[in-house]
Amino acid sequence: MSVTASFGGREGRPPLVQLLTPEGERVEHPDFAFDLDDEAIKGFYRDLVLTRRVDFEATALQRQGELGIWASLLGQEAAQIGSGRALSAQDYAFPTYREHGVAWCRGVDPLQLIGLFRGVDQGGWDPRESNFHLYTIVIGAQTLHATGYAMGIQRDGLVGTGDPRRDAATIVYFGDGATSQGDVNESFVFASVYNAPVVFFCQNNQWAISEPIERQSRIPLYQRALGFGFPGVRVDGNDVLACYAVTKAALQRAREGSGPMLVEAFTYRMGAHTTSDDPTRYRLSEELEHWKLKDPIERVKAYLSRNGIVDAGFYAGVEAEADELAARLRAGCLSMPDPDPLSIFDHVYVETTPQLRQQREDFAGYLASFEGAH
Amino acid sequence: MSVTASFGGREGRPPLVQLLTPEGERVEHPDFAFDLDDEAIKGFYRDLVLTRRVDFEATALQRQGELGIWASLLGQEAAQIGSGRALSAQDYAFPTYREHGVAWCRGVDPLQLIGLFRGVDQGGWDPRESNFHLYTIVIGAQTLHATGYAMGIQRDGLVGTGDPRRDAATIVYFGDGATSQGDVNESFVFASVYNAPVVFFCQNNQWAISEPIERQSRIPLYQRALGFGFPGVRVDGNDVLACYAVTKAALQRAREGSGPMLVEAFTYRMGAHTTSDDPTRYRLSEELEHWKLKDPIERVKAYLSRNGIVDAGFYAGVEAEADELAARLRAGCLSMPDPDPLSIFDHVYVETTPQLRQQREDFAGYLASFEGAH
Amino acid sequence: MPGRDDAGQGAPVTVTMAKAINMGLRAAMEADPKVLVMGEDVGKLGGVFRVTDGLQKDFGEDRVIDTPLAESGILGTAIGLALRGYRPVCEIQFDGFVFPGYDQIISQLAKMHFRSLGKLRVPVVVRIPFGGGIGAVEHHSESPESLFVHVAGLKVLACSNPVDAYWMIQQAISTDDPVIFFEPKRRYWEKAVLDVAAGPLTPLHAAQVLRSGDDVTLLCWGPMVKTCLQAAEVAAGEDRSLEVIDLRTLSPLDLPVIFQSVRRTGRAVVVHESPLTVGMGAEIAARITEECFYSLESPVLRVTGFDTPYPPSKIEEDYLPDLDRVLDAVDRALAW
Amino acid sequence: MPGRDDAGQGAPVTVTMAKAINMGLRAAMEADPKVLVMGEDVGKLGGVFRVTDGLQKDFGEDRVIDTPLAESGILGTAIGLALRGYRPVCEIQFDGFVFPGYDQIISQLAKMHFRSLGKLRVPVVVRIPFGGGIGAVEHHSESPESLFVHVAGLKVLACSNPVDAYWMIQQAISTDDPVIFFEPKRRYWEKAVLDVAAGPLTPLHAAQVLRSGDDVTLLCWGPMVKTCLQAAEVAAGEDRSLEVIDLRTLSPLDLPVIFQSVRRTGRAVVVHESPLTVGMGAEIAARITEECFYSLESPVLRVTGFDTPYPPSKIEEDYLPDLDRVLDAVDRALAW
Ligand SMILES: Cc1ncc(C[n+]2csc(CCOP(=O)(O)OP(=O)(O)O)c2C)c(N)n1
Ligand SMILES: Cc1ncc(C[n+]2csc(CCOP(=O)(O)OP(=O)(O)O)c2C)c(N)n1
Ligand SMILES: [Mg+2]
Ligand SMILES: [Mg+2]
Repeated sequence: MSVTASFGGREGRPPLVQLLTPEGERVEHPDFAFDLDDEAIKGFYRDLVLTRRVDFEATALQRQGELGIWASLLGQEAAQIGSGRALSAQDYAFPTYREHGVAWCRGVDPLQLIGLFRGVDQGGWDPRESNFHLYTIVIGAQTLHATGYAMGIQRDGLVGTGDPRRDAATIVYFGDGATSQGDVNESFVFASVYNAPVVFFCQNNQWAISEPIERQSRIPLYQRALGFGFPGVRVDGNDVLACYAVTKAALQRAREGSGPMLVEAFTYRMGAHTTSDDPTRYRLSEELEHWKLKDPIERVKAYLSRNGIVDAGFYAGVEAEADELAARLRAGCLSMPDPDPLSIFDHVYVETTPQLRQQREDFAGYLASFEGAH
Repeated sequence: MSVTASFGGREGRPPLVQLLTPEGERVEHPDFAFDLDDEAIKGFYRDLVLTRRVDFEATALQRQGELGIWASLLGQEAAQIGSGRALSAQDYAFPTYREHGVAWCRGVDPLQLIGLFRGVDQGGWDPRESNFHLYTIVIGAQTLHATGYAMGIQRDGLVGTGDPRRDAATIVYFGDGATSQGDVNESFVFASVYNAPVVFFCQNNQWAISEPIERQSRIPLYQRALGFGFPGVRVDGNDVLACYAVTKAALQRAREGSGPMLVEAFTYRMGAHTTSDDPTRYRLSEELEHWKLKDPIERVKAYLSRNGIVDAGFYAGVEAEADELAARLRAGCLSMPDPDPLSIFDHVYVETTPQLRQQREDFAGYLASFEGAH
Repeated sequence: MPGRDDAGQGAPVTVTMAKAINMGLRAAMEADPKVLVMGEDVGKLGGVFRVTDGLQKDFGEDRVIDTPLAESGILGTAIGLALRGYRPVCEIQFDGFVFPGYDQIISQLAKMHFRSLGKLRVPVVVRIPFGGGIGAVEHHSESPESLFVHVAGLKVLACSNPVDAYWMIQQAISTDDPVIFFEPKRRYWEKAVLDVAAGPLTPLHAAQVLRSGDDVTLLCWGPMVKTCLQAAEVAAGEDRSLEVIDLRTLSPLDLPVIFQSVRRTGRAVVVHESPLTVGMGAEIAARITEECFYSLESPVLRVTGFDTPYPPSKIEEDYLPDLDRVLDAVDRALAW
Repeated sequence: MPGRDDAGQGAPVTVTMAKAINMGLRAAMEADPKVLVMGEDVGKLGGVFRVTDGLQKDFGEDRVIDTPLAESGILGTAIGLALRGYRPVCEIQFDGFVFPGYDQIISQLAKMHFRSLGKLRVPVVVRIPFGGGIGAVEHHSESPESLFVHVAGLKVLACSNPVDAYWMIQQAISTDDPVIFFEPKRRYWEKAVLDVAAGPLTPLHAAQVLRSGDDVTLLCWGPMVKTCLQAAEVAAGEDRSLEVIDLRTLSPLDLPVIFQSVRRTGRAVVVHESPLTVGMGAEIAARITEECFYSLESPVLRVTGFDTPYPPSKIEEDYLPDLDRVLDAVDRALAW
């Protein structure tokens, strides 16, 4: 594979890496090939459908007042599953608040995500187990963490050893809006200067809440990388095969010691920014209709059906699995206990302070005083 | 003139705009022409020499304990005079702490600069009079101010009117190190998105204190602009003619409404970072020797002499003027009164607060109590 | 001056605080063409709290600016615009997102006037929805006021009700000093009758005694004002007379009003959401103690958020000072 | 453990504070290969104050990292390195330059452990040379400690002398919580005899009574410790017995030591360089008043920088609390 800055051709329409058309046809790309078989594509299909179902169920739970808020990934499933499945076990991923599909690939129980948005915790999974960091809400901040973590991998001697089970990289997710943040650009500087093994995975869903991409950049985002001296590539973010292939190549490149790369997954936020948002205030429904034709799941289904790879039973099986998952999540959500009020004082420090211990005691006493009153 | 992104050719050696060689020979460039006459070049020579003399005198004053610190511009005179002389009266310049040459072009009395480094104030000149902002010490912060100011010019309707006495732009100075700061990159985003009339003038003197340029970027800095969708150009920062021509073109472009441009003036910090610095700890003296051959003043002198434009009397005249200036600065510095201690409380607010008034009164009383004790 | 859509010409209207600030912004923009509104999503969306609703439609994209997603950029360009003679009002989307722009506030905005020996003015208003109580996720419920009050060169305000909010935002915009303007987000939807014809009743940097009392002085601002008024109401039923002062201005503090009250009551409780340590309560307590030492029957007590991050929303109510915790402190003060 | 060049194996040496911290860093790096040093100019130059002098030469560029000029980048990548198991010690070149990285400290570093329910640890040390008195230009003389103490999740230290500095930096590095480590830059060149064999005399989060006295307690840290000791010396000549406590740890505060002293003396003066309003003095005064209400003969007084930016260096001495202003406050406390 050759990944060079030449992907960043600046003339004409920005090149878009695509391996599966919206109609479900496989196409070739000179630089990126999909190296898995149809079994894998079936697996992707399952991932996509289950992820979307997680999203639907969580949205429903929010509507019913069970979650404070939910950030839907509707439309971005392919970008997340494709990139998520490209990761090796030893790679480490840094998400935003919307990477439910990547979480899925990393083995994080979706119930944990639901817990966060329900407000029982701020991230209940163990990032050290899943190699999937906690959600980061401050836009862009995690790009520096990913870069630093990648610098740590370098220092551990786990770049370019040639052993695919040892060489590691980080991947960091962020949105189109995030590219305007100082932190993201600083992470490009650090990653480039130190040649850190980090893949910058930007899901350009074309909106930052109500702001269209034009409010962040007047050129395609993947070209930002050129200004920092590393390659950028735009991939069809609704094409799970292309997202997989490009991310895998970028990770491989990073693990080998060739440094960072920016992957811009060109996609579309089909839903609202979050359940608190009302996109009718700022965008036309035609845009959504247009993007529905590019639905990331439909095209995989079309491929699988058209080529007779699966039968109706397969779809029914996945559907049943999705129903089961949704039911489990709903039940799990509804039975999720509220945290102990006194847990406010836990984990502020590794080693707590006398003052905090005192505050905890005082508050415990205060709470107890009400129990007497019952 | 055509200023396009094509200046940012990424292959091979970065192109360098040069109009006057180190040997003092005029050369042509396809895109940038020097449009002034030899009289102007004589003026530049005077500017260069006087600016350098300001710098020498200030350095001497610092050595003698009269200034707390001084940031020398030695070696960067051409970048500053060339760009400074390209400004129209209505343009507004935002400097770092090292732009003594630009200050000179804007009519700021060097004594004001000396006052700042002496510690009598934090900038005594009136930026509204000189259209030269106060020195900004926090690296990169001023790039956003310049962009905002340029957005103000847009809102004033003073871009693209076609009237050269009205159309205005801002220019903002920063160093190679500064390009790593989030603020600088955010200013690139804002300027690009709003197409603001701002020229980003980066003096790449190849060092950020002890850190060589490789610690900030692995590609030439002018290429950073490409990542943000506006042109960047590298100019020989020791060539006053080229700096003038390129800056003027960039400003003109901005004033016409064609948006921002990045000018990287490739130069060299011939002195220490500041008088507090000891460059022998981190760089080789050969490097300095090499750059002495490219001295920004020598080449203008060579041009003027070689072409018989001036005689010895001209040089003597400038020298005498420099002596006079140095003497005035020295005398001015030595006779500069310390500020009134109570001025600490002035100008914290436009409208002061009762608490601050009280603090002032208390402190006045406290100071007075000592007077009684004498 | 009055907002035109809803307020008509001076007829009193019932408005939420969000709407009142919206009307105040509109009035300021009508009164002075140099006033700009800028921030993330302030345009078509009208801000995530709809505080800038309709402004871009009426004043155009040049005056109501949807910015790139970069807080330092917003604040830094606002400074530049102010240097050019504009009066930018920046919206920070949530309290927790002001910190990427903190440097521009601390080192540039706050110091520009001082640095220039008074020659430059940067009349920028930074609007920050603050505080918890809306069940949000992390970073959406911070109370960082003391991080700004500590910084010389800034003026810091916190509104607590629609009427004040309407006037205070306009007064803030017409102030030549930079102003950090805190809006208690969980009170955005509280309503009051606003009579724009009545004019501002209170000068900008004045505290306001909202309820008189003799036993203990409650000092509060922003979201805690309602809480304290409720506490005073309950206390009244138990024959305790609490004085409630809405500080409104945190920098400068309106100390005379505070001192006068505490000299009379002999007891004070400061109530705020932000963590205890080096919070505003510390400053207010220290000032009162210095000034009213011999009047104090008990130390000034503080009812505050804990010295922890804001917890997940399911236990946020335990973190936030509420009526009971205020009354508990009142009891302690009286029993001292 | 001991620095090898100068300290030999345990022989007491006379060192400056800058050198002592250098030795402490070296000892920490020798003891634990995960310890990294990073920042602007920390490599060949050894930092602008030479605190990291020689470390890159001996530990290599991978462990002593000259970073791009970006504070948020330094702190953000340090967090990432810490997540990977490293223990980065970040140098912020001057106090005024920490603010571009403030967000990473406040919203990430301070909260990562809490957010993860204790699963993640980010043992990052942020070294900040702080305070005035070296005749520097703007932004080179800030005292922002209260802006960090207010933030839950951070531990905050300030050293005042070479011996403490040597041990405290090592203790800070071995702490699993993030630590903001303030170094009083104008004391970098003060000397003391350091006996590395003696071991740390004081636990990390403990204040230290440096001079006992009965009349007034002086509370101070960092650069003001020397000032207060001098004041106590002068006061002794006037038959006033001042107790001087070097707080050393600002978050958490070592309150028992403070209370014990003030209960005895009945009077306290807090001395710090940073502005008065919502400074550390406020918190300390509020705590003392709450805890020692009936022991206090006078309100806790505060001798601090003014509520202004640090002024130009020619009048900086007027801004900084000095011996006379401390004694003046002592007089006022005694005359209350
Ligand atoms: C520093 C910061 N500023 C503002 C916000 C509020 N906010 C949350 S999401 C968002 C838009 C993000 O857009 P983008 O980066 O494109 O990601 P997307 O939500 O589209 O996935 C904003 C402004 C934030 N979380 N952090
Ligand atoms: C935010 C910030 N961090 C650190 C510093 C300290 N500092 C002053 S100048 C300098 C190097 C600047 O290098 P460069 O941008 O190349 O400009 P030059 O001094 O070479 O002109 C540094 C690190 C600062 N002033 N501001
Ligand atoms: Mg987006
Ligand atoms: Mg430089």
